[in-house]
Amino acid sequence: MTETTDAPKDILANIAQCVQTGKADANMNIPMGSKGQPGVAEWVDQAIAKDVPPQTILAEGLMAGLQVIGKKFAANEVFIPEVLIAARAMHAGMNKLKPLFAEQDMPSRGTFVMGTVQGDLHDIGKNLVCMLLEGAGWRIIDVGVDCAPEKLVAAIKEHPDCAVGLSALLTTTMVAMGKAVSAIRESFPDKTVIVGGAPVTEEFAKEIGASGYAPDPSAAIDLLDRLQPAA
Amino acid sequence: MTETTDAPKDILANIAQCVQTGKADANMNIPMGSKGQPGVAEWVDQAIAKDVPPQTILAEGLMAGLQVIGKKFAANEVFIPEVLIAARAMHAGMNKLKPLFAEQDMPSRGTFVMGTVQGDLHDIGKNLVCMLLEGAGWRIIDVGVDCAPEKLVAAIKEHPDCAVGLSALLTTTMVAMGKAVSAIRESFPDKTVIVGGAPVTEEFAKEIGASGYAPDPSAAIDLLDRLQPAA
Amino acid sequence: MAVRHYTNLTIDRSEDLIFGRAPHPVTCGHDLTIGAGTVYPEINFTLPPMEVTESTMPAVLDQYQKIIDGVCQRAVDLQVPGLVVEFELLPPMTIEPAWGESIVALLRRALDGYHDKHGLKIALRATPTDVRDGERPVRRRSGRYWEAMRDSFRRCVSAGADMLSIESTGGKEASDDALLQCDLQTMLVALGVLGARDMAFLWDEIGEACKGTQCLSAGDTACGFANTAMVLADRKMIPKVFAAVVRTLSTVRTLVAHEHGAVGPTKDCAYEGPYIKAITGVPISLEGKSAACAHLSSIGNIAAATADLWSNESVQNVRLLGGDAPVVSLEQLAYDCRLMNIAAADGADAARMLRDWLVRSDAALDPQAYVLTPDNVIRVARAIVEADGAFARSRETIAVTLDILREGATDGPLHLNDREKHWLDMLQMQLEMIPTDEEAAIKAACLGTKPDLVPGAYEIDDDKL
Amino acid sequence: MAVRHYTNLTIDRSEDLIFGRAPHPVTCGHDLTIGAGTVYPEINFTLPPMEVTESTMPAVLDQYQKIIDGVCQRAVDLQVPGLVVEFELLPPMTIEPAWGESIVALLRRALDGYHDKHGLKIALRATPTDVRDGERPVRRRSGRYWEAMRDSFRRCVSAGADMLSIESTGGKEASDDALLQCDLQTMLVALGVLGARDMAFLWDEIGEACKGTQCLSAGDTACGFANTAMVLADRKMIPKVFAAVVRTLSTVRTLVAHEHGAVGPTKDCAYEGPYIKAITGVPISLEGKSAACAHLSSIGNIAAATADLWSNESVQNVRLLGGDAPVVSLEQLAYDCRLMNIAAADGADAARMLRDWLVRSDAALDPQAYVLTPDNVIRVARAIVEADGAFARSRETIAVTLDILREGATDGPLHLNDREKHWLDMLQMQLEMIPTDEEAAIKAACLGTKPDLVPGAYEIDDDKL
Ligand code: B12
Ligand code: B12
Repeated sequence: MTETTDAPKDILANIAQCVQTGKADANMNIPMGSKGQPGVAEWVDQAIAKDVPPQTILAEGLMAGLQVIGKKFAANEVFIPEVLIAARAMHAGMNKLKPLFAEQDMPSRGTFVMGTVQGDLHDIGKNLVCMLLEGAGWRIIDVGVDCAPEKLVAAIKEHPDCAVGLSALLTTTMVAMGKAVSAIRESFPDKTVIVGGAPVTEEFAKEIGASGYAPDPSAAIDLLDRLQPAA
Repeated sequence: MTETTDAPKDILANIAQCVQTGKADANMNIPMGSKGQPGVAEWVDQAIAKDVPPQTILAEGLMAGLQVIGKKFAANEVFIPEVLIAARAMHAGMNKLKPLFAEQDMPSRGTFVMGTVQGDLHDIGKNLVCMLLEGAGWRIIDVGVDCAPEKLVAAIKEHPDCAVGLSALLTTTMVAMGKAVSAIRESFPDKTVIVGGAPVTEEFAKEIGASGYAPDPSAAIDLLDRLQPAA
Repeated sequence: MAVRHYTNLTIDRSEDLIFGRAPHPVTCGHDLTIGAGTVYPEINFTLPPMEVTESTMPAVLDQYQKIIDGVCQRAVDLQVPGLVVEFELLPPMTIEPAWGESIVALLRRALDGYHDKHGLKIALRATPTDVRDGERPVRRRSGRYWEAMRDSFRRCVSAGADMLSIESTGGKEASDDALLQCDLQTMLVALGVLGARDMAFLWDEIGEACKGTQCLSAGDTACGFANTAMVLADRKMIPKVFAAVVRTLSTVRTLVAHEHGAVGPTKDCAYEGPYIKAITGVPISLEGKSAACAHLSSIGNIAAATADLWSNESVQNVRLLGGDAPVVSLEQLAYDCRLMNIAAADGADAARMLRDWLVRSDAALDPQAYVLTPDNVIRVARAIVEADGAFARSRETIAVTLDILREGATDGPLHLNDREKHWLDMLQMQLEMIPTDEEAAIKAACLGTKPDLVPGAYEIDDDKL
Repeated sequence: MAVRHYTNLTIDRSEDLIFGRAPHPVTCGHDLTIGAGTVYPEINFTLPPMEVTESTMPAVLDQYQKIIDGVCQRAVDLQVPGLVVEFELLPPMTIEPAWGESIVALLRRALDGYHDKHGLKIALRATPTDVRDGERPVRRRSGRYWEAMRDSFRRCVSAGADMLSIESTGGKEASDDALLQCDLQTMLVALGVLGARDMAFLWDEIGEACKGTQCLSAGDTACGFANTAMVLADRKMIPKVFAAVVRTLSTVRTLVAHEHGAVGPTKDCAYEGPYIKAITGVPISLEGKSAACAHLSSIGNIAAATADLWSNESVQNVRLLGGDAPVVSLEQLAYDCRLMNIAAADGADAARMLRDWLVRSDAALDPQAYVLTPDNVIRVARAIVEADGAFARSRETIAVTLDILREGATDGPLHLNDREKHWLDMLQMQLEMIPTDEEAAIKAACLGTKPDLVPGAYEIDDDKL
């Protein structure tokens, strides 16, 4: 862990570091033997006390930490449970920040509506994509599995500026994916709709009129950056 | 070999039989030891002498014989060389009949224009299809390998009532097959165009707007009977 | 239905655990005896991208007709000594049981034809889908999805299936998250409590459907648990040591099918099959390198070491340069089987030599392979039969598996990198924290936080959560 | 270039003809030594349905990039001891040599990267297409297609290929029809005269292109002849005994590459490889069951018996359930190789035991397999080296092959049905009618009736036709 000083820069670094190790708060004994030492929650409190703007804490502390983990995951240097623990630690910090953002939502990279298509119950892949997109700053609206096109369209209506992700794992639900894209395009012709899942390919994505395909979460992050650049 | 009588019925049966064994004429020693015995040529002469109409000799003698072989080939009961020999024997008979059909062409089931698509030099499959379609009564116009769309269109212009067959063996020339179909459709929107070759599938045929797909020559014969029934 | 308790191993010497031979062979279909000395291919296939609806059913049937003709013709050409065909229903074919039934009937006719014409020894396995989680929370023992499954069992049998199998998912409401978190405690409860209880219920029903028919109550697989773990480990998302533990642990659950009457052959994707074979003596189906079309794995050869049927798991009907993918798969399986059978024809020692090469080629490279060596299979299987009840067995299985892995990595040939070793320690710690008492373990697994779980579906009172 | 004449066998005992070991190993690429005891996978792949044109080249490159990354990553994951990657150019990539070159360069970079990062032992084979029959009649030694080929050889080498191969087709102008007619006389002339003469010309050129570079002049294959026969026989279109004779006969032609400097490894689809190995001692690449994706065959196991590289021939880049097809193939090859290498690790006797199982599993079931047993390989190879010149060798090869088949079917284990036996007799009769004098045989083959054949391309005077 970074040397503890009071400089806001160092506090932010400590937040990022604690997110990475998954140390949510002082009570936690992860990493082993760290019980009693400050975690994400405590460092965020300190940052707030030092008047570090909440946007900065979010971006340069919490998100920065999770992004390091996301990159390590993409490089096969950490496992999912380690990402999950980091995500949980990040949430501990987010909970502290929420009140400071007053009424309006937490600032985010954008809203991402994600679901597994109709007839398909596979969701492990979808959930991973959601988790890592969240780490990249996206606000996630997970509409679950077995999503009829109407359900997707309804969710998009609620979040008109969103980007959309669809997952399919069965050859026989790839057709449902095509139908979902068509249904979305009917109401939202220019919507960014990205697709994925084991049987899905770049060519198939083109065929059904999706905006893009990504083989894994980190490629999905890059793809969205290309298709719908941050404001 | 059938017992030799003079009844036209028996003569036709003998013609068919000799086509099957590949015995083109008396000179030939196939089957072994048959040298000196009458072959297709001699039996056709006899039939003509007995005033059997040439159409009947063609249909019930020569074609009937080759069709038996074609069916046996489809059922894996004879090999290609045996089909080739039969085809040669049939041609020996056809040569005798040709003068009798005066100016007009030999009667046929229809004209079939066949080629391997541009960029593709595989022709063994194509040739087999041609050979067995000929046995089924089609008049064959083989436009060869590496056929540019223009070449196909030109051949069709010469034989406006024809059906068309296209062959492709490479994944990278399947695209050329699609282009060939489009080019043909532009000039002849309703033309029967059937496709085949190892990488080609029913679905692909639909995708490129072909009239049908057949996996082998005998299926091709059936397919053409469905798509373009005999008058 | 009478429940059989296994307290001893049926195969207790690793020398006797070998491909092609099971103590309790089964006969089914057209003259096919499985486990009596010959390894047969088991061919599987599925649809290419297309919908399954009322209106596409003719096209669906057409697909299956073409697949089965291609596969059977190739089997005849290659002179296979026998063949098992598996038809794994897709969800809509189970939800509308008449659709699955019509496909079973089509396949049955084709198989009969090839048997009659060519004397092909052949049998048909039907595997309805566990669709109970189509509605959530998951009721498991009631509701329209469960009724559809029961109907599907009966229709598959009456349409001519020779073996009935399923990839059941009882306990999945708790396991999906647990897998991602590498949470051993919850995995134990998901498999050793929830899964085991659901299996008892389900396999009694399957036994009923098969009773008095030509159809064998065959076997299950913990695919939705252990193979999910395998795929995740293969993608480097979870540690391989964890996947190895989930694998052995899953044996306890799958064994329940056999306690409730299943006679084998087990399902191909059940890599817990070898343990089941050692315990029960039933013939097993397995898949490895020639199932790479369905999933990559690190047990491509070792999986064959004890197989009685050798499968490709599944391949969609797409055209490859050599032919349609199911035909290509059949050919690969046929040659794999030829090699095993010709070695076995040279006697038991020869067969064992080939087996040991299959084992040694993979065992040191991956913990999931290492737990499948015949010695380790016997050791795990013995720990299972020596414990009493699914919960205790599960705990013992984890303990012995961790021992095996640690010994293998310390004194043995098993290569583990530092991250894997770290996780081995983590898992040991987790094990030590799991209560030894079933009720306490259930409580500790926080099942109340699982939104899809209905405690009553697993005979758990709400106040025991 | 100096021509080497083989008058003795390099391997003259069938015991010594075995997978993984060649008397003259070669080293190339990144630390890869082939034939020195380890069998390595050789992975091949091709494009899915798509065009190759100027405007699609970026998409083509993208395909190859994704394929090579997937394949190499899996090779690392499976800890293969080494890997050969073959890039078989498609016709437009040879006709426009810069396109093929850019793909070789891309692959080279990828291979270097995986070697540097993971220590993967790896080498790249490039196989330009024989596009000379793009214009007909076929000039062979001049014209824009031949110039493109020469340019392609040089560009592939300079872009980083470690081995250069080709599937050359000299003689095909006569052989296509001869195959369908089962015309042995014309096949002999096509392979033993036309093919052999073209090979001498072509392999001198390839030797030139490799001289002084990192690139090995590797080897050729009679694919366009013998594998066409194999595919036709497999579809029951021509007799298998004829395909078996065409196979052994093709050895004489392919051997010419080695007389003109080729050092191996031979091309994967050259099932004449075992004979070449016995004669020359060069390492060979072969393909069998795990090449079913590219073509079905009746030699799925026996092909592995003597292989130094083990290949999938070719698979298009389509998505299967388990991953992209090239990755799936790589995995299958890797496990096949593991089994062979682990057996070999137990010593020569153990390796031979596995070899003999591979042999016996196929040998009796098909004449094309039967001619590949090590004993028969040595017998055929000996007949070849004992005769002088390609024409005489060809005649001897046919004679000894027919003897082998007849003896096998009469006193030996070979099963032939009546139609095959009938054709065996027909072939014997045909052989006896072939003139023993080369010029007479050429005349008798009626080459003048072959519309695409240019006699000068084969050093035949028009009046000798
Ligand atoms: C786990 C699993 C299950 C679990 C699912 C658990 C769950 N909660 O999701 C259970 C057991 C429930 C299950 C059920 C079934 N399954 Co299933 N299952 C699998 C398995 C083994 C792994 C899938 C997985 O989780 N992979 C790990 C994740 C991380 O990878 P992923 O999903 O590919 O996602 C990654 C990428 O694709 C991408 N991604 C995914 N979605 C998206 C979306 C976007 C927008 C983007 C950008 C990226 C992206 O990012 C993810 C992370 O890298 C696959 C095998 C395989 N080869 O895929 C079979 C498989 C998909 N299942 C199959 C089948 C047949 C079924 C069943 C019908 C029954 C059965 N016999 O198992 C039922 C169907 C249920 C239904 N109605 O959907 C077949 C499909 C065959 C076919 N015809 O297509 C497969 C291929 C197995 C096989 N080889 O036969 N299955
Ligand atoms: C023989 C052969 C050759 C011979 C061709 C000889 C000739 N005169 O045709 C030669 C050696 C010249 C050759 C060359 C090449 N070939 Co080639 N060849 C083959 C092989 C081994 C068999 C093809 C064959 O003749 N089959 C027998 C016939 C009877 O079957 P068929 O063609 O499928 O036809 C049947 C049906 O499909 C149907 N049918 C066919 N056409 C039609 C049309 C209609 C209308 C209908 C209804 C039915 C129909 O009926 C036929 C009879 O049943 C295939 C392997 C394979 N698995 O197919 C490779 C194969 C097609 N070739 C291949 C390749 C790569 C090539 C080459 C590029 C170089 C090379 N390395 O060999 C060049 C390309 C030349 C070019 N520009 O086209 C690859 C293709 C890969 C890809 N990307 O698609 C294959 C698949 C080999 C492989 N596994 O890698 N080849």
